[in-house]
Amino acid sequence: MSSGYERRTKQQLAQRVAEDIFDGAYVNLGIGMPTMVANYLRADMDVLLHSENGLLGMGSAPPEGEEDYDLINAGKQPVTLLPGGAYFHHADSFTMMRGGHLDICVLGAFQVSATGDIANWSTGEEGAIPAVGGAMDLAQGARETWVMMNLLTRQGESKLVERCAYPLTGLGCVKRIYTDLATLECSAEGLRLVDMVPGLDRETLETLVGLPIAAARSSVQA
Amino acid sequence: MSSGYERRTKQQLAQRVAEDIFDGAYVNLGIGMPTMVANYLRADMDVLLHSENGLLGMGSAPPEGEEDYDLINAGKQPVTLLPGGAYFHHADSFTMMRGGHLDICVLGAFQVSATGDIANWSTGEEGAIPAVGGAMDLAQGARETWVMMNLLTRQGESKLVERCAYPLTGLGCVKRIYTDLATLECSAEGLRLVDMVPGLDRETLETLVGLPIAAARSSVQA
Amino acid sequence: MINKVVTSVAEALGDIQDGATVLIGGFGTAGIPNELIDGLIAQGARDLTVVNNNAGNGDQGLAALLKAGRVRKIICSFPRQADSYVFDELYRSGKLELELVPQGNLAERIRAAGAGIGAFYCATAYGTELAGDREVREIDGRHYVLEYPIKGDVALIKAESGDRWGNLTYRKAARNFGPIMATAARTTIASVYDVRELGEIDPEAVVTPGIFVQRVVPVPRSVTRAGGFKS
Amino acid sequence: MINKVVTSVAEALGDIQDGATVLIGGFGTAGIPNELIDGLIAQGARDLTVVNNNAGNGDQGLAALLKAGRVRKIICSFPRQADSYVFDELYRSGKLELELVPQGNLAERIRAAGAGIGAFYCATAYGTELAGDREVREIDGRHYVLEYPIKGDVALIKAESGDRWGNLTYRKAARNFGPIMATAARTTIASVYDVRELGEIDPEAVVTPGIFVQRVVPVPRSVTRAGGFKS
Repeated sequence: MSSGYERRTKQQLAQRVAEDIFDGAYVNLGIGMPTMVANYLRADMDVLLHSENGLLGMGSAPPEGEEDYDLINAGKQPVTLLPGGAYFHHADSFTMMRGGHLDICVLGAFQVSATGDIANWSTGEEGAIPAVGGAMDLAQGARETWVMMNLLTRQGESKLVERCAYPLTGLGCVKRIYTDLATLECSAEGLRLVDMVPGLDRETLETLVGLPIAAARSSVQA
Repeated sequence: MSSGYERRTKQQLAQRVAEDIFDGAYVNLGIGMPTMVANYLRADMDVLLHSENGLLGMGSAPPEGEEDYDLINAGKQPVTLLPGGAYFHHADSFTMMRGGHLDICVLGAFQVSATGDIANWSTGEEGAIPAVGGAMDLAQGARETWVMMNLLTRQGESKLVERCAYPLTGLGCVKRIYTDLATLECSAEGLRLVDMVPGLDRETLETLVGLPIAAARSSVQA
Repeated sequence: MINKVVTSVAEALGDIQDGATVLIGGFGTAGIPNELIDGLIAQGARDLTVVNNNAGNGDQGLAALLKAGRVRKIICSFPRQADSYVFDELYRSGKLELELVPQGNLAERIRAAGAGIGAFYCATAYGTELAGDREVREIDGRHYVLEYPIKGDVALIKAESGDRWGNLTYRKAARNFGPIMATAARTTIASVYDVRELGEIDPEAVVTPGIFVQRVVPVPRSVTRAGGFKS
Repeated sequence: MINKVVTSVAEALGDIQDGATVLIGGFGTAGIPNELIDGLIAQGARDLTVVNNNAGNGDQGLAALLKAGRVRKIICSFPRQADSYVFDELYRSGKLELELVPQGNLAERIRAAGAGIGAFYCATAYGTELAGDREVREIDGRHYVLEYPIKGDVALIKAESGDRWGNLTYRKAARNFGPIMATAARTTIASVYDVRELGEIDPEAVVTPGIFVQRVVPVPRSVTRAGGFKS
């Protein structure tokens, strides 16, 4: 499907998300691909990572052999705590998430609608074991919910849709969508372009997505 | 009004209440007369005193000159903290009070009804400055709410009534009433005697109160 | 870099607007952010709604703010004190609106604002005049009253130690409303006696994690003094 | 004298009844009260409702309790794990009822039970199938779903240190559900690695005050091990 443009790699996508995170931000990175964003945060900035299981000021993974399984992230992987970090219980942790205290959460998704609905917790498959964790709390609770995903499924279908077919995680709560091909904003008025990979144009992107996409607010080159 | 009996002094009344507090009890003693109960708790028992402003394991007043005004009780008087005590914030403190974790609270009252309604926060006087504090939380929240008061007003009227005339603090929440003349239980079925001062009989007590009082469950001497 | 430490009270309070709802910590003598209240008097914002457990005593602090005519409404549980004469006079003359709230409802409503709770049912005040015309519901055989959150534009609280990320600890019963008010305001300003380096506050003993605090103002240490409280 | 320290797990768990609702702490590898879960398996109570963030993994602990057929229903937020095969099979064969609850609702419903809240409105899950047929209300332009408390007959939690009055501290992210579950159960049983003398735990750093804890069981220290968690 690639013609004159190349997809962002996972690393490039993580880096693209990291670029938009401001100094001093309180951020929750969801399980899976969003976790990679931590690797691209600028060292001269203080970005405070929150983990739903009771950590603020989460640091990177410990060196091999120094894992402490009492100090894990939401994905149950060993992490560290920065000086200035804190431990707290689950009700306090979800107070941070649900009370509008996190500046940004970054979530993976199966589908996102043009108006910001998100589906990321269940494919609705018969017999599948369901699991929701903190996804619904984050989607509704953070000041800005960002989604990070490939724009198309392996079958080439757009994951950006007019209306989610999968069970919803939250309604109208996604502000930005970072994908391998483009970055977009969603709102009650629909999609707006933020940037694209070089060689891609808005008309081609609209064709891939199957939805109208307003031009970026000011001239943005990718 | 006294004939063949004598009223309990404040000290005797405080001692009478203290007698019924069991080893290991978590207790909140309200502002005013109930505070005196602390002086009569048996030294060989662990009774843990709670103060609404964030203390558990409250000790006695500090020696003169050693007051710390960051360590006060609900009546704003300096206190101490026992080894094994803890500090916590207001939401946690009221979780203890409202979530049924206190075994006993002892409150003063203007009036108590035979069915356990209590009025202790306002006389309803025109122009009076109202103040409620934690009284309503305690009355509703403790496992057992006890009232400690003189049975009669200075004018000789019973403070134990069929129906409170003063603004209510809580409905049907008082279990026991400790007074200068008698100890009584209240319930949906009305009053029942627990004990009386020597020389007083149930008929005289009923006359003073103006309400039927069932005999004590087993023979009790005062 | 996150540095929430500001060098002066005036700088910390500069942007408080007329009409703001200001949550002010403290219970009795303990935890009153005196320097911040004095700063608010100097700052000049008017038409304030103040949320505090009490309503000031003597001529200082909150009482002085009331006396200066800067408060439109006070939400509190226990305005009456032996020396609450400033409040008493304003209230009796109808110059100050009072919303009297049972103390546990005050605490829980503040926490609810911080935790994103839309409203909650609690048993306190059921059947009393303080339930007013609030919605009542029976749940599992018990009666409850519906209560709404109390959000602040600003919270002024007193802590013991803080760091540049805004982590706070408190001292004894001076903790009281501080930690929950910190969660409930858009801008939380904490006075501290000690500014610590990052990591000097034990992460197991942080009471208010920095996410709830926007500004930390060091003030000279002073001993908490007896107030005019009598019951 | 209050002495909540009991010498054996068996003694601590002796009175758990068939049909009980058991809150079990832990998130991932951290904070799982393994000794107490093993004790519950040995104790024999049946027809249990278990509240936990997960639904067991591998063959040990909660998974073993499920495998022994002792659990009727599980209330949790994230049952699916790389090695949650015991749960998966019981669930698929209809032998285990699942109430799937968003994690924040789980935490807040447990806290509500401890705090005497009858019910509360929260925004999480609004418009999703996990809101089910719950009551919905619009407050200040936002939609909320009505949620009820989750009370336990028993809570089994893992702490780090405790004293004979039941005061507890935790270790790092092993704190998770422990402090709120302690408030929400009639009988809270905590395993600890260290029994401290009264006063040895700093009163400013007590995480769970003893009023919320009925029994403290010392267990030999063991290092928390990696689990089979994969996302």
